[in-house]
Amino acid sequence: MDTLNLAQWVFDSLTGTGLLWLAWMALASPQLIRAIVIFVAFGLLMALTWVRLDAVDIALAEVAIGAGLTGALLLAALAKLTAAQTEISKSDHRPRDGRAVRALRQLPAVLMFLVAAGLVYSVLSLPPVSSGLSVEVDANLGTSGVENPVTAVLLNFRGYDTLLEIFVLLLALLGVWSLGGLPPQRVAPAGPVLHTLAVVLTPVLILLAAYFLWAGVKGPGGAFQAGATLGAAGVLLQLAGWRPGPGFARVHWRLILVAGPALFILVALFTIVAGRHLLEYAPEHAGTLILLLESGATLSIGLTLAGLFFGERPDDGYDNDN
Amino acid sequence: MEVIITTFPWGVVLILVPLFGALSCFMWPNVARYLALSTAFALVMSVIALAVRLITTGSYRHEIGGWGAPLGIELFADGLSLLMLAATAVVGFAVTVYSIGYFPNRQLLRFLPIWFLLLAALNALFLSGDIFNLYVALELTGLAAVALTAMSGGRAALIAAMRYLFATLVGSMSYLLGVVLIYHSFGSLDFMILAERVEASPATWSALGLMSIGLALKTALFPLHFWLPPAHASAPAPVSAALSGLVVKASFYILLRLWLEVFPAGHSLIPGEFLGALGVCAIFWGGLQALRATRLKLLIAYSTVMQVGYFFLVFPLATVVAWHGVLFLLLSHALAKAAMFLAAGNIIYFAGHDRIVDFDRIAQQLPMTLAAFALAGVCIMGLPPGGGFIAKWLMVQASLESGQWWWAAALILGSLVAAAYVFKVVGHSFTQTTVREKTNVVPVLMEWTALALALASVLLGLVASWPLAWMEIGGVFAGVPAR
Amino acid sequence: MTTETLYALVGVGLFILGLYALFVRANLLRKILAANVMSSGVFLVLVALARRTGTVAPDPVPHAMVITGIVVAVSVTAFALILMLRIAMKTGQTELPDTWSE
Amino acid sequence: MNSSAALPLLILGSSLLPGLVIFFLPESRVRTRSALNLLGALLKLVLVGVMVWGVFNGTSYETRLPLIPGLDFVLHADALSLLFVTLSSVLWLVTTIYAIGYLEDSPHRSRFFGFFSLCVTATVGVAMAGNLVTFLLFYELLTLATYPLIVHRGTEVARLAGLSYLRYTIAGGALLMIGTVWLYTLCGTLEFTYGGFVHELASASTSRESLVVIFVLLIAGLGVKAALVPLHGWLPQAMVAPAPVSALLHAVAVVKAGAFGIVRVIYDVYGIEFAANLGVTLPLAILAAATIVYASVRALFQDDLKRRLAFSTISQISYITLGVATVGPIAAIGGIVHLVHQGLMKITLFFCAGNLAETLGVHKVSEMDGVAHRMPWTMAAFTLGALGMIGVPPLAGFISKWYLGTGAMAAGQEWIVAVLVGSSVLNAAYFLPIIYAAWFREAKGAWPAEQPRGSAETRWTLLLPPLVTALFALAVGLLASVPFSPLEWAQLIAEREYGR
Repeated sequence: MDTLNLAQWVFDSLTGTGLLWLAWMALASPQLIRAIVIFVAFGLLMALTWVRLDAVDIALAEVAIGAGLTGALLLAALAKLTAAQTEISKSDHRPRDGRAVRALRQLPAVLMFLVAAGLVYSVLSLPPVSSGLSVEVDANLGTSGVENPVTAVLLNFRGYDTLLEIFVLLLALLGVWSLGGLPPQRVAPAGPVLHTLAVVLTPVLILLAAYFLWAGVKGPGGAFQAGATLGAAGVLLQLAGWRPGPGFARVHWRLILVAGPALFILVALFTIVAGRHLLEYAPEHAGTLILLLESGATLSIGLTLAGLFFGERPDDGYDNDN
Repeated sequence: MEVIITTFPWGVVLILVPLFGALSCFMWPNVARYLALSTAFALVMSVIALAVRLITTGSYRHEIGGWGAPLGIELFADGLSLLMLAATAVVGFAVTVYSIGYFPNRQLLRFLPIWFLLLAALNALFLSGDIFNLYVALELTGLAAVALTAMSGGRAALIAAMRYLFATLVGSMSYLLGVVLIYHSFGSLDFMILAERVEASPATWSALGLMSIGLALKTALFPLHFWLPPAHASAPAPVSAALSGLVVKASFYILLRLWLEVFPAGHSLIPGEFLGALGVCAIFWGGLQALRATRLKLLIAYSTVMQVGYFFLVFPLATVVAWHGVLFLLLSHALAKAAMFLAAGNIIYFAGHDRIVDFDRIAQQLPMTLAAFALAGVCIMGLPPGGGFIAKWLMVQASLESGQWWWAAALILGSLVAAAYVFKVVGHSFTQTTVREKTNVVPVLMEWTALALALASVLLGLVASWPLAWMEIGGVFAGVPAR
Repeated sequence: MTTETLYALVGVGLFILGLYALFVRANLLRKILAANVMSSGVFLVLVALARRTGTVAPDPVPHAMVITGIVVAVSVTAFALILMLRIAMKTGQTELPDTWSE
Repeated sequence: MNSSAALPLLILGSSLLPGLVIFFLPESRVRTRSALNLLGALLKLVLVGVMVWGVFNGTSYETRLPLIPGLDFVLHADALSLLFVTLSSVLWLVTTIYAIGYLEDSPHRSRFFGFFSLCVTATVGVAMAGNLVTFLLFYELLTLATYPLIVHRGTEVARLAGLSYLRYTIAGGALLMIGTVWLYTLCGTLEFTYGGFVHELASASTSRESLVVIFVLLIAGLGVKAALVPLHGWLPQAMVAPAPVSALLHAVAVVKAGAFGIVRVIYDVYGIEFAANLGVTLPLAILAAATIVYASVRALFQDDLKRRLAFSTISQISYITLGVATVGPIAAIGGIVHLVHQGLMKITLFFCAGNLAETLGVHKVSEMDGVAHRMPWTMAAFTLGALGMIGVPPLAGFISKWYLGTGAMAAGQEWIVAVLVGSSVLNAAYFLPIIYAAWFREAKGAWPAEQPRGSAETRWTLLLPPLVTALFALAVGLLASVPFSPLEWAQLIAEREYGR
């Protein structure tokens, strides 16, 4: 609601322009590798923007997931593409001409312009002040079991969304596996720098994850950020040359993968059997339950993200039985 | 006992059971098929219990976390959700049973967890009373559907899945932006609260436009249907059955809810006539493409494009009778289309291909499968006693009552086209030839499943008064003109 | 113009950019990038407008929604990338053919 | 549900259930299948007998189940439905016996008899339907159940004939449906009522034009099955079906259902007076007359025996339409009674044609020289049927034509008499040469495909049915004034419809 003083105005317009420019560059640059690097930069600028918008929780998630993991995923994918020596189309503009076709190609742009105009008008016409649900959140924060309102929303007020969300993550991994994953890659042994980095950073990341998990109760942080950090540790290990053994996705790994979702389901069942509403915690147990749920979720998210980066279908033993 | 049935939150069970099923099938692959059957059976039982509850005590809301709207999320079960949940449970059960015969063990173990996540997502979607929660459920549905589409790993399937993924992503993003505008205009995500607060404004128009387009894309309304035929034609047959039978309806269901409850008439920049006109285009485009198709699964997929067109006729008609008709169509189409795809699956399993001209060699060996296809076809083309007949009757009645005879004309012409493509297939199955190809023995259970679904879709017309009465639970049509 | 509106408009811009690129770009990797830009745009609108509470603290509900959204986005991206790689392995192409057939 | 509500359902079930069971019987279970068929047919006959007796004693039978809000699924027994039900159950029994013999050793018999039973179920449903929507339901079911019978032989010709049949009937069904729904939106009910319901219920604001349009839609939809020219194209093509199917199609099921529907619409939906008032009966009568003449002329030039019979059917079935469209009770009697008479005569003719084809391989009129010497019983039955068609007294056809003619005179529509006379001359022109050739010419040589001769001229299952139906055709003419005769019954119906 603050009107802009000059410094803020300069900062905001620079950030805004920067975001749009980076996005455009990422989508338009002729080389894919450049596009990805720019996209990572875009993610970092997004993180900065989140901080500017008083959304430190999101900034953390963005750095870890949006810029970090997504960037790693994109780079890894590009590397595999190149390794597979597929003909990557150099240009996105296909050699197909004719005046009518060219005119037709302007159609999306025109359409987009119209949609944009409508949206801009709608955004500008929104009421200048709207408290949303902040009043309700504040009023009930005391009985939610945590002090960070975002965590309270995520795991208590709208814990059901999070329940489904965790399954989306698991689903992505199941989907990757059902595709048959990728054929095992020959990875060159990591250089000494990367190796040392991995050895040093992995414990740090694990500690950081634990911190995020703990901090999420009071301030910025929580299961998603913690899980993403764990996932980053997993990615780092893989970059350093570590491969999951053949037992990956056998029972104990599977157990970690489902720990988060399963805990959620168990708590949900428990609340129902106890005659409460779904995921309705008694205020005195809320804090403990949330921490329990978050711990499970952190582990699962971390392992799932690492598994998604791995991309190969583990030997899960399905091929052998029956 | 009765108290338990009428007070227990069965809707929650419908969400938790398949989630649990997914996890347990993933954890214990050795017993996955038994877990799968029990899960599917439990779903059917829970829907029956929910139906008993709703019929005896009316619609109900369940405040998740005990917070209640606007802070928390509420589940909402009324006649409309019951109808969709019932279709999901029945088709879900059939597909589960069928898949156990259809997939080799290795594929089955990968299929089952994703499949139950899809069922959970659908159930969650049909029960949700919160527009953001619907987004999450939509994403879960979409991702599961894409993953299942790509399962076979063939070239066509992978490409189709990729297209499908982009379509579903754009659809959900568009929907989500609509949710954002709504939330920031009216400060709530709950259907009931929004229904009271929503008023006309540029943001409302944009939101409704974004949400409608996003959902129409996911429902594959012409001309946004491009992704559907390849996806539904190249997915494994049980998956196609679920995609055409259930998934397409999920996004349409949200659209119905939005139009019925959140946005009263006049708040839309998209007139119902426009959606209806697109529906008519879908009917004829889908119908003609189905007529041209030489592969059975592609034919069935285009038939879905066509049927989706019928759904959208409800927007210009917008009377209680029209709503009844379209909802009944949703139900009967779910059963019939699933039956058709399962029948197609049997044929592919048997012969290794689904070229329609070669059916004479197949039909003689698989009479039950062809019977299933033909019966489901009766329902699809709207002939009695199929459920499609009742739906067609109600929709024609609605259009004649409101004086908009042209929709009725489109409906009737469309059903003639449908008859043409159904009989194109059936006609080939009576000609006599000897089997030449190498064939596989189709498990009896697969044939029976397809036939049972087809029979259900046909007999639905005879018990139409029940679902039509259930639709009224909760008074969802209270604001809709009678004629 | 307030900060909220400015960032919300940037969000709209990102949404449109992403959507446009998703339409016109043929390369699958770039389409995936475009989808990510699109979702970032939506999230930005959501969070920027959450500051209009009239108090210092922004509305936390959109923040929670975006955190969930980011997780969904990364899951979908990971899946999409593997799907793309499978297609590349099958067809040797990173574009979808204009017409589809067996 | 009490017995009076259950009886109509039982009558349906007596053919439906055997049919469903037969679908799942292995081909080799010949005896079980035949037993089921005959048991069902006999049971149906007994149940119909019970119903006739009950109605005679004042019981009213009605089954009513909710279909959609405001519309019920209704089966009931009034005089008109009993007439049709009785006809179809009697002829079903006979045709079943015939079909068992005819299809001996041919493939796909379970499929055939399954659909055969469904077909009769649908016909009985059409007969007992208590409102237009129930009628529509069974009418469409009939389309679906007969299609597999038409394509039964599995040849490419059969497939194309089946497609042609579907094109006509499904389009017709669609028209009928539009008309029905439209009528429902105007009147709010579709219950068949003596004297019609349209004139009472159509609100004052309802324009006469829309009622005329609805009438046209309904008649067009029904006219397809009743083979009114120019909607008759499917019928000659459908001749590729096996003989029992043709017999069923022409005498009992499809064609008859169309004609029966026209009777229902004119009498119990619009009401004869209101229909005449709307000015729709005269065009219909003219159309029927045109059909009679046109099809008779076409029949003259057919060498294929079954095709000649098919055109004869198109012509004869329109007598029914003509009878009800001639506004007057006496002509009405002629039309209604022809429902039964045409059925008995035409089924005889088709049985005989089937016998000739099956026993001797004779399909063409030109091959029939001297055939009566080889198959005297068959040709005797054929002769009875043909003479009846021409209208020779005291056979069944004479009664129909007599009432039609006197009715037309009474109604002041003398032109109809001219049509009748002309048509009878044409009937004679295409039937008498056959009879002459069969009895009085010498056989040209060996028969095209003669089956080894047994003790009789052909299998008894093939011989008995035409003899029985021929005797019926003779009896209903001779005993026309006996109580419970079709004529008496038709008089009863006409009295009710004309409110006397």
